[in-house]
Amino acid sequence: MTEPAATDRSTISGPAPSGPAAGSSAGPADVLSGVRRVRRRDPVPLGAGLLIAVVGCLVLVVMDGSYLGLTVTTGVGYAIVTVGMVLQLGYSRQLAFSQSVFMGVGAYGTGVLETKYNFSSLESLLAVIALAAVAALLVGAVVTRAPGLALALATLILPLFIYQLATFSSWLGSFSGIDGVAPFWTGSDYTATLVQTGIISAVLLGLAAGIVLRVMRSGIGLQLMAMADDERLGESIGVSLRQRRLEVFVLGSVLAAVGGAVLASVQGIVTPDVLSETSEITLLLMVFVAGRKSVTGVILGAIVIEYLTTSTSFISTNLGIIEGIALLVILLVEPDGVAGAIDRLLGRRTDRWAASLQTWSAARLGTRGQAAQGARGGGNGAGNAA
Amino acid sequence: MSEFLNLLAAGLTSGAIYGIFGACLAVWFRVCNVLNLAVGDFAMFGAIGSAWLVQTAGLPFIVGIIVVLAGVGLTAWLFDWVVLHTAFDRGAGAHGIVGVFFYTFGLSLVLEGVARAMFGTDVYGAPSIWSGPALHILDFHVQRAGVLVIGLAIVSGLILWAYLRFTVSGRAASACGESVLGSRIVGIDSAKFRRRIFIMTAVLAALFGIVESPITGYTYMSGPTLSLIGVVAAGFAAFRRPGRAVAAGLVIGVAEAMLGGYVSTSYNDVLLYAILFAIIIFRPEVLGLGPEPA
Amino acid sequence: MRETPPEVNANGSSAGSDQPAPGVGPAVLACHDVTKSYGGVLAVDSVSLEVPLRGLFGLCGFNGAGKSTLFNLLAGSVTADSGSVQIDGKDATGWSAMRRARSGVARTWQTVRLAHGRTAVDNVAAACLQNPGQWMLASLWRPQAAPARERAWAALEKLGIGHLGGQLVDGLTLEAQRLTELARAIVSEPTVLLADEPASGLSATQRSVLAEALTTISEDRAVVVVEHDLDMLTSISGHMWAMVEGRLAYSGDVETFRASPVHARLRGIEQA
Amino acid sequence: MSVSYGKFVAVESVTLSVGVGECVAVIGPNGHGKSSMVTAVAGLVRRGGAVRVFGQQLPAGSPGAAVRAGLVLVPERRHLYPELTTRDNIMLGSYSRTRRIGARQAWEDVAGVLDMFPELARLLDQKAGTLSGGQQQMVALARGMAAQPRVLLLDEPCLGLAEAVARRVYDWLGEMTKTDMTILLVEENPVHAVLVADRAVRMYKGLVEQPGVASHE
Repeated sequence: MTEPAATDRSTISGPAPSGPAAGSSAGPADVLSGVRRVRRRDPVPLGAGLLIAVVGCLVLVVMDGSYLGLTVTTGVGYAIVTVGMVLQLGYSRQLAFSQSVFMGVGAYGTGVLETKYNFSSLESLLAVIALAAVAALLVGAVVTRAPGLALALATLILPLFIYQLATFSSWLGSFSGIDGVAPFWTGSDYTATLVQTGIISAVLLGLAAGIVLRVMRSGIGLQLMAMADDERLGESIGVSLRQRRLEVFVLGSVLAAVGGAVLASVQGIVTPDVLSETSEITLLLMVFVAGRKSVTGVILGAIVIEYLTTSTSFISTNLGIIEGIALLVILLVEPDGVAGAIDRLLGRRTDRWAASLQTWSAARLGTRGQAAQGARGGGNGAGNAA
Repeated sequence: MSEFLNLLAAGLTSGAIYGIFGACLAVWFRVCNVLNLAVGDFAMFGAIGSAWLVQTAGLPFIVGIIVVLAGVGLTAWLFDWVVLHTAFDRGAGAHGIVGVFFYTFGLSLVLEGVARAMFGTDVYGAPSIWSGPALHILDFHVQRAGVLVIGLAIVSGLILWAYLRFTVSGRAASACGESVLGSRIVGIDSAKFRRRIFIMTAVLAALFGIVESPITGYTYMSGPTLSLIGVVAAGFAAFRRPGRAVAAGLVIGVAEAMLGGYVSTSYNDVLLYAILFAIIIFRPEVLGLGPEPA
Repeated sequence: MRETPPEVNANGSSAGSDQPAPGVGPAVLACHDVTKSYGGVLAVDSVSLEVPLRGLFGLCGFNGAGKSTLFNLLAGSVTADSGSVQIDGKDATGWSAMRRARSGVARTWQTVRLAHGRTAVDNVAAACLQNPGQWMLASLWRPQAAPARERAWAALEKLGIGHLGGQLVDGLTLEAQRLTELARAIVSEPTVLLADEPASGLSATQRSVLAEALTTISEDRAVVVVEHDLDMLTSISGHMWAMVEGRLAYSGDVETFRASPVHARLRGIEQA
Repeated sequence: MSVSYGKFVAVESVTLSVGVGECVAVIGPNGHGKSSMVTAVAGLVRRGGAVRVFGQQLPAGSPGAAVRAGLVLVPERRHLYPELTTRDNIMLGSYSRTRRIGARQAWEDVAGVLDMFPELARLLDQKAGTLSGGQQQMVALARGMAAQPRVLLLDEPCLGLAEAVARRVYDWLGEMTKTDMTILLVEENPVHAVLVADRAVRMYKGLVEQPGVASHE
């Protein structure tokens, strides 16, 4: 319905004037958004993930098995799930409510394999990843064919019956769940065990974050960006929607399962609570409040919210109110969450520098452009730059 | 025979719960294409609020009911004014599929948190409106509250159906959901319909909570489960037909009870959810969930 | 080779000519008798046309004459009720939009379609991965992004907006957004570009910049341009098609087109 | 009056007055603000400046007030209610009057509107979404007429219609110009516009250009 503007600007150099009037004499001071640094090389593989893993390990070692350490380790488990959700919900805008189900696959898978089949922690982790991948492929092959709203509704129903299946299955320990899951890395005493398991969890989190960041920054990430905004646009530039939707669903689900395995291993027990809608609600809050497009944001968000949930302060009693209001405020004010708000605040400050940055980059790129065009006689005038 | 009748009675009672929440969700979804995931929390508030006012604050039962219903209505109005108005009339904030789920989801969390802060974590049941021993009609054993529950569900389903089917206002309400621009050009105030029906369904849900809670008992966490049950019933009624949602709810309830009684109690819901899951995935267009227009 | 047979327009007068198209070589994109109806209305009514190897081709007609639907049928975002589509001589009737895009059919839309909150170069780079069907996990060791961005820069520079590549698309002028879309369309070196009203909403000066860009692009591929501005269209294209009520009412060179009754109708009052 | 979407100015301080009973066509190429202008006049988008109907100023942002003042828009692409029946669609046109005239009268008025569109009589109980494009356009016009407009805004009434159907729409419009109804017609195709309009103005780049040439006599 909206008709394109009938505006009159005679040159193509420079950014858009932000003023409403057509042809207004807008100078470079009106720059709406700053020039972003453009990557000319692919980022160092998994560098960010490595950083996260190292920081996580250091934090856990410093805490040395305190109660806070246990909370943070549990938070790390949730963070692995939410990192997957950044790719799925935030970056690719695939709204699915199935993460708690796959978290359950991970947790129950670990529990069953370790207690009933005597798998070691490593074996069971690998087996759980394979199991979750197969399950996600089967479920995803069906649900990712559905259009957006149907996918969301179908996956909203999924936790209902999976929860019922788990609670009625005596093999899965019905309501009491499975007890006696071994920690990832048993140490000499409780404290050492907790720290060591925490370190493994932090490494897994770093790995997850590294994978997700790497995918988002790759060419595939560019494709996801295009199709998330506009599926028809995605198709028209050669993106296979079905393949990408399924891959996103599977990767998100597998990371959820890994997170579930971490939770099982840290807590030593798996209960049907992990499958309940409450656990899905918690995950969604972590993602939406912290910022559904920011990997760093959701990692911190998961750990902070997990801390708030378990701490016995005023906050934990009134958690629902605080979370709910935070969610509503964020949806209304800044749909990209706290991370988005921080980004915007920083961006605003950066904009003051934008004008000078602009001139600089225009001059630099303009020169480059002219060089490139020199061979062809430079028809269209990249010389408009600067 | 008596077993069958008792299963039928139990099924109808639980089916009424499905039906009424389905109807509340469906009628509002029809008007503004947003799912009310807080509808169960309104019911919880009605039940626990009235129980608390009567048992702890010592108000007369009728006064308690009126105060709670007024409070729920006011809350709904406030939420519409602060959140929905900002989001849908002024165009601020998140939209699209996120808006379909998450605004009311936020409300649900707030209501849950408020209920916990005000009433604690105990199980509450509002006093029975119609107390007395269970009724025996032939071999048919049914609790009095159950009769009220079934009656309320059927009556409200019929009223909503008739409203949408026969009144000009009902047509206008449907038109809002069909085409916002199309409704605005003939002078229909779509925001007004959204607000009124939201408040109306909130109060209805609260009333239902008061009537039903003597049977099951509510805690502050009961809301989301009831809302999801409503989504299931509404799903079987193409998400937009409140009358059919009540009917679907009753059928679901009876089918579940029969399955539980004659086959197995373990997996009676699983089958139901699996069927709905299959419908949503394989025939989304039947439910009006086709691909969004390009 | 022959162009589409002359069609009879609604006024009953014969329009069009038998001249071969100005391009050379076989058709890279062709359709035969494609028909599409929506709710009982024929949007496109047995249209046949062939797009030769290179050159700039104009497609005109009133709103609702079926131009955009024809583009959708050619690009595969809509499937035809009947008729066939060929790409490079191969039958592509059942191909998806994705497969047609990968086979060299690029397009733009009437409205600007860019991914918001991202830079122009990212928007363009998304369209030119070396291996667009790569498995997601393979991107961990072969991310493809850097070479794609290099190509994107080159495409942007070719259209004269290389200096804007690092900016967020939301902050660009409409003209720069249109040029970014064109860059995205040509960055994968397609054989055909279908441009739907690429100059809609632009001023006369901006239109001439865009016209120049389209001409540059058409030097080594076929470009079909839908446009309401007949002055612009006739000045840049070598061959014209006109659609009236879902049918192809004219096909021939520009000179003949200027004298045709279809042209007079499209011009409206001045000639009325 | 002016209209802007964000930082884009779609209509720039347009002044246009239409006399009672006149039919004015707004012509000009796509994307130059024609539709934006009429949707703003009808109060559907935010606008600067003032709109007066019979001397009465319309409050901005209230399409309901515009309809009550007798100014009715038949929008581009019709915007019907596809899941409701033809009868419901037409009846809802009189929605802003129902409080005054009562529901029974609203239903009965449908019959009055049908006199103008006899071909809709047999389609009354069909869902509007299942009608053909031409029939849907008729329903949209009938819905507009059910509001009993004194000023009718028509936005591209023949978009996507076959020539024969478009001619029927224009025949009907020709009839309407003989009444004392005021009509503002947005049309891309000047040949169509000339058929019915008393005069035409051309919009270009968000501005109304000086009085056009059209005259059908």
